[in-house]
Amino acid sequence: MESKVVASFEEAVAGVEDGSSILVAGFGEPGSPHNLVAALYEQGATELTLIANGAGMTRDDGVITTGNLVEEKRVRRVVLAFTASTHPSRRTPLEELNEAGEIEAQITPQGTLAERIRAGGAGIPAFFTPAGVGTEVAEGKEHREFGGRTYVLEEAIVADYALIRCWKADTFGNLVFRRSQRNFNPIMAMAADCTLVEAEEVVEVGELDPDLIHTPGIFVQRVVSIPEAGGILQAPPLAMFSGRPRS
Amino acid sequence: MESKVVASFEEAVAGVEDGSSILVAGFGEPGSPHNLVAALYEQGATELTLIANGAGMTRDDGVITTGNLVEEKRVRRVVLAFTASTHPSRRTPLEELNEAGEIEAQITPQGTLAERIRAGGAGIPAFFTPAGVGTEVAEGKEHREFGGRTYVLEEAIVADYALIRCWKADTFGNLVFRRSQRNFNPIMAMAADCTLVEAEEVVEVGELDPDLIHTPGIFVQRVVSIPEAGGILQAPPLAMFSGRPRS
Amino acid sequence: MSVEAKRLTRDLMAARLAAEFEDGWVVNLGVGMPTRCSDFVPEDRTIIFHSENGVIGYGRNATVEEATPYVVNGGAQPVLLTPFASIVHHSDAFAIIRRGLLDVAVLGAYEAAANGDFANWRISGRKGGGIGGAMDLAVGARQVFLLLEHTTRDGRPRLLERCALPLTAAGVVTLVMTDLGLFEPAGDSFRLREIAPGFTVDDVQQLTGAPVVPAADLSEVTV
Amino acid sequence: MSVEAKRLTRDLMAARLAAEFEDGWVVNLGVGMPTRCSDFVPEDRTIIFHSENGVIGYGRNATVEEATPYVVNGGAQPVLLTPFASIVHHSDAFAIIRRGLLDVAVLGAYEAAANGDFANWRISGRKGGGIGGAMDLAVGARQVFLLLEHTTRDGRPRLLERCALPLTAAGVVTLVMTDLGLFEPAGDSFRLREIAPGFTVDDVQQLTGAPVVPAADLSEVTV
Repeated sequence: MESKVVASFEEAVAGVEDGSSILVAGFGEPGSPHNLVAALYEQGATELTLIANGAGMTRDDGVITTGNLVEEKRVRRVVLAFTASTHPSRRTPLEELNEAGEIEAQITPQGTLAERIRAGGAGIPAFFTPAGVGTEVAEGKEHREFGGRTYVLEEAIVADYALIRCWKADTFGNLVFRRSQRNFNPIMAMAADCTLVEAEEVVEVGELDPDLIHTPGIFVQRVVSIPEAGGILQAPPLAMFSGRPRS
Repeated sequence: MESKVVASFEEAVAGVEDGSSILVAGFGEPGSPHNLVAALYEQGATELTLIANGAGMTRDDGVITTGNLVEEKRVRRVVLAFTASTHPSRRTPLEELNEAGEIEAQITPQGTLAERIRAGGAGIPAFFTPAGVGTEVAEGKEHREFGGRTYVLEEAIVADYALIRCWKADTFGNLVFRRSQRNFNPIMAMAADCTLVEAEEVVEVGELDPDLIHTPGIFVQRVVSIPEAGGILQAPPLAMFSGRPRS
Repeated sequence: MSVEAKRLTRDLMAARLAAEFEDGWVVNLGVGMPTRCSDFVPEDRTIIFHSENGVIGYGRNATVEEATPYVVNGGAQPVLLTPFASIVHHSDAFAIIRRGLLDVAVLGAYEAAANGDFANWRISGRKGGGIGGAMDLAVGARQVFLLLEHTTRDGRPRLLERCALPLTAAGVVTLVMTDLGLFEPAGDSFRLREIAPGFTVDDVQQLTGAPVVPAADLSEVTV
Repeated sequence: MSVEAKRLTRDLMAARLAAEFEDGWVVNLGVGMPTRCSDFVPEDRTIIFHSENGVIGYGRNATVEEATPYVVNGGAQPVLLTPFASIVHHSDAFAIIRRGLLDVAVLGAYEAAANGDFANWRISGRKGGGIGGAMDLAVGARQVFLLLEHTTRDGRPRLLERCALPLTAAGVVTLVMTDLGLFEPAGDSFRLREIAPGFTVDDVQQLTGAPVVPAADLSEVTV
């Protein structure tokens, strides 16, 4: 069987068309595919739809984020759990474009977002969930009672591409995530037609315990080894500590 | 934190009330909770609802199955992917009771069954699926088109108890399954109010890799060590080979 | 029908159908005859066998010595794992099916119809049945191949214009392998692509409940 | 208000709320002040901290030396794992929430209402917002505790009869910790259970947008 490993991040994102929909995994730093996002930024595709937890932030330490894609107006639509800062003093490029009506921003509760993606990856077109009932996000959606409780109908999300970061991958595309790295990665890998992976280490088939593999290789199309492709292994942490001095 | 380990299978099934709904995991031999099923058989609860892949077969090698519960009319309702034999020459107790109108037997496609259980475990009350559209099992159910394809609405399954078999458990109830043992076990563990586990080995907390745990302990109420409780570690295989002589 | 004509063996049928699998395909094999197919993959191809219980990437059936109680296929028979194997739970195994990742599902059947319908879950006159994963596989897989005996034990045809038994799925079957040949449902007839050695088209037609139309390049079944 | 009266520190607020957690509870801590609670669990109790990213069973916040890029809480801050920890993916993390396995979700808020409503996802006058996991947590957890400053930066009350901002969820809040005390939404008023040392009920009432009713056993906030 042919190996799914490609030599560079450029090669991994080659062919991403203008107008593509793209799932970008990660929650905070862990599991964020910084190298694939940077390669997509260089690649030039535009008119994108981004589906992620958030896509607001840009960084000043040289690390490219989806915020840069938004800032340069390469994104026409986002589906996120965070479309604006929760701090009054901060504003993101996304928020400014959204207020100017230059981007379509759909906000969705994070659990609903995760379940919509999981449903997309599972061939389930729609499901009922209790989250958001009685709030703005449920307005205009179908409501129904089950067992005396009210739920809202939400539709699945599928996408053309998923950008994934993992700990170990084999050449067949079987993936293992380490700790909090897992987050959205396995469900996004399921929901995309073409799943692109940056791996901290690539091993031969047979080296990963089948019981430990979090994402079967049949969901994966291309794999890049971060060290071999010369990528960023760990981005510098942002302000991640709670502020209490600890020692 | 208190250990969830109990000393015997009897103790594990103590308190199962008449009229309870019970998820029984397993697919073929792997992951089948033979010891808990036998203990439930001894325990005496009746008027049960059984949810499983199948519940038809009884065995003649002394191993108690859910078929024995059915045969002794302890079950008033089953939800299964197999309610009758697919071989004309075989007949099960379930089939005979079903034809006599003495049991309520709901048949559901296996993928729909798995997804209904997973939905129950995930707090999703209902979802649409393509399986069964245009067949008897979709009759009387709500149909709807998404993206030009027709789907049928299916409701979640939750239950009072789940009977689970695993490879390793820790005293907190974190579970690891080995190979095909996994099958229905993790989703059934999620969907029950009280999840009872027979483990081939019980270890201390901290001995299982958090990345390898298939079922978090928060889903588990009681754990029995099969060797310590003197249970059947492996039931004798039934006719499992394909019939082609191999050597 | 010549005196020496023998129907194809189960192994031959499985082997012929396995020869249809293309390199890299994801394939699910149903309970019964279909599970034999993983023993007959041509050596130049890698097939990713998927089973309902969550084993992705198993190989041939295990011998008695090789068998473990931990690795079984969708027919609950011991099989070997490939080096690229991974395991998921039952719900994710069917997620893979509905998501459309299976190139083919090979299923047994009681009846196959010329319009692509098939029936494999309820025996005539019985209450209840055994659906297993068939309905999910039938609507999820890109193609559905059937593997069944051409006639019932009492000689009635299983290949029909329309199914008499309750359907498993409508209009999904693309290839039918029986002990008399290889067929394609063609709407109102079955197109006969390959025929069991020693049988004539007329022999086959007499045992079939729908018109049989031989392909222009009709050949004998060989593996 | 006496000159020496000082509002409670963030650590004190977090510690007081953490003292409400009972042994064995499953607890989710929201972004911001709530994530501090895992640093203040009373020593005689084991709390199972759950986070949206799928970490089940983390402990206190990590020091700079202890931090790894692999283990973070729902606020993306480095934390330590407990020995009973396990990891699931995002969808299963929310399955746990909706399934009702959380004893409490501790959330930050812009506004808390006497009727148990709260608002924490959109700032007044802005388009868009940050829902995060709050709406799932608010409807899934058995109880919702809020941890917020009693007033805005410009001194307006955050505890109101009814929320002015778009709701995160209606009627779910059971306990509210502010830098002035510990409150229970009571329908049309807030029941004041504990008060920050040095403040009077009247002080608190003046900074609150709904009636404040002191509990019969009102005491000072202590940890």
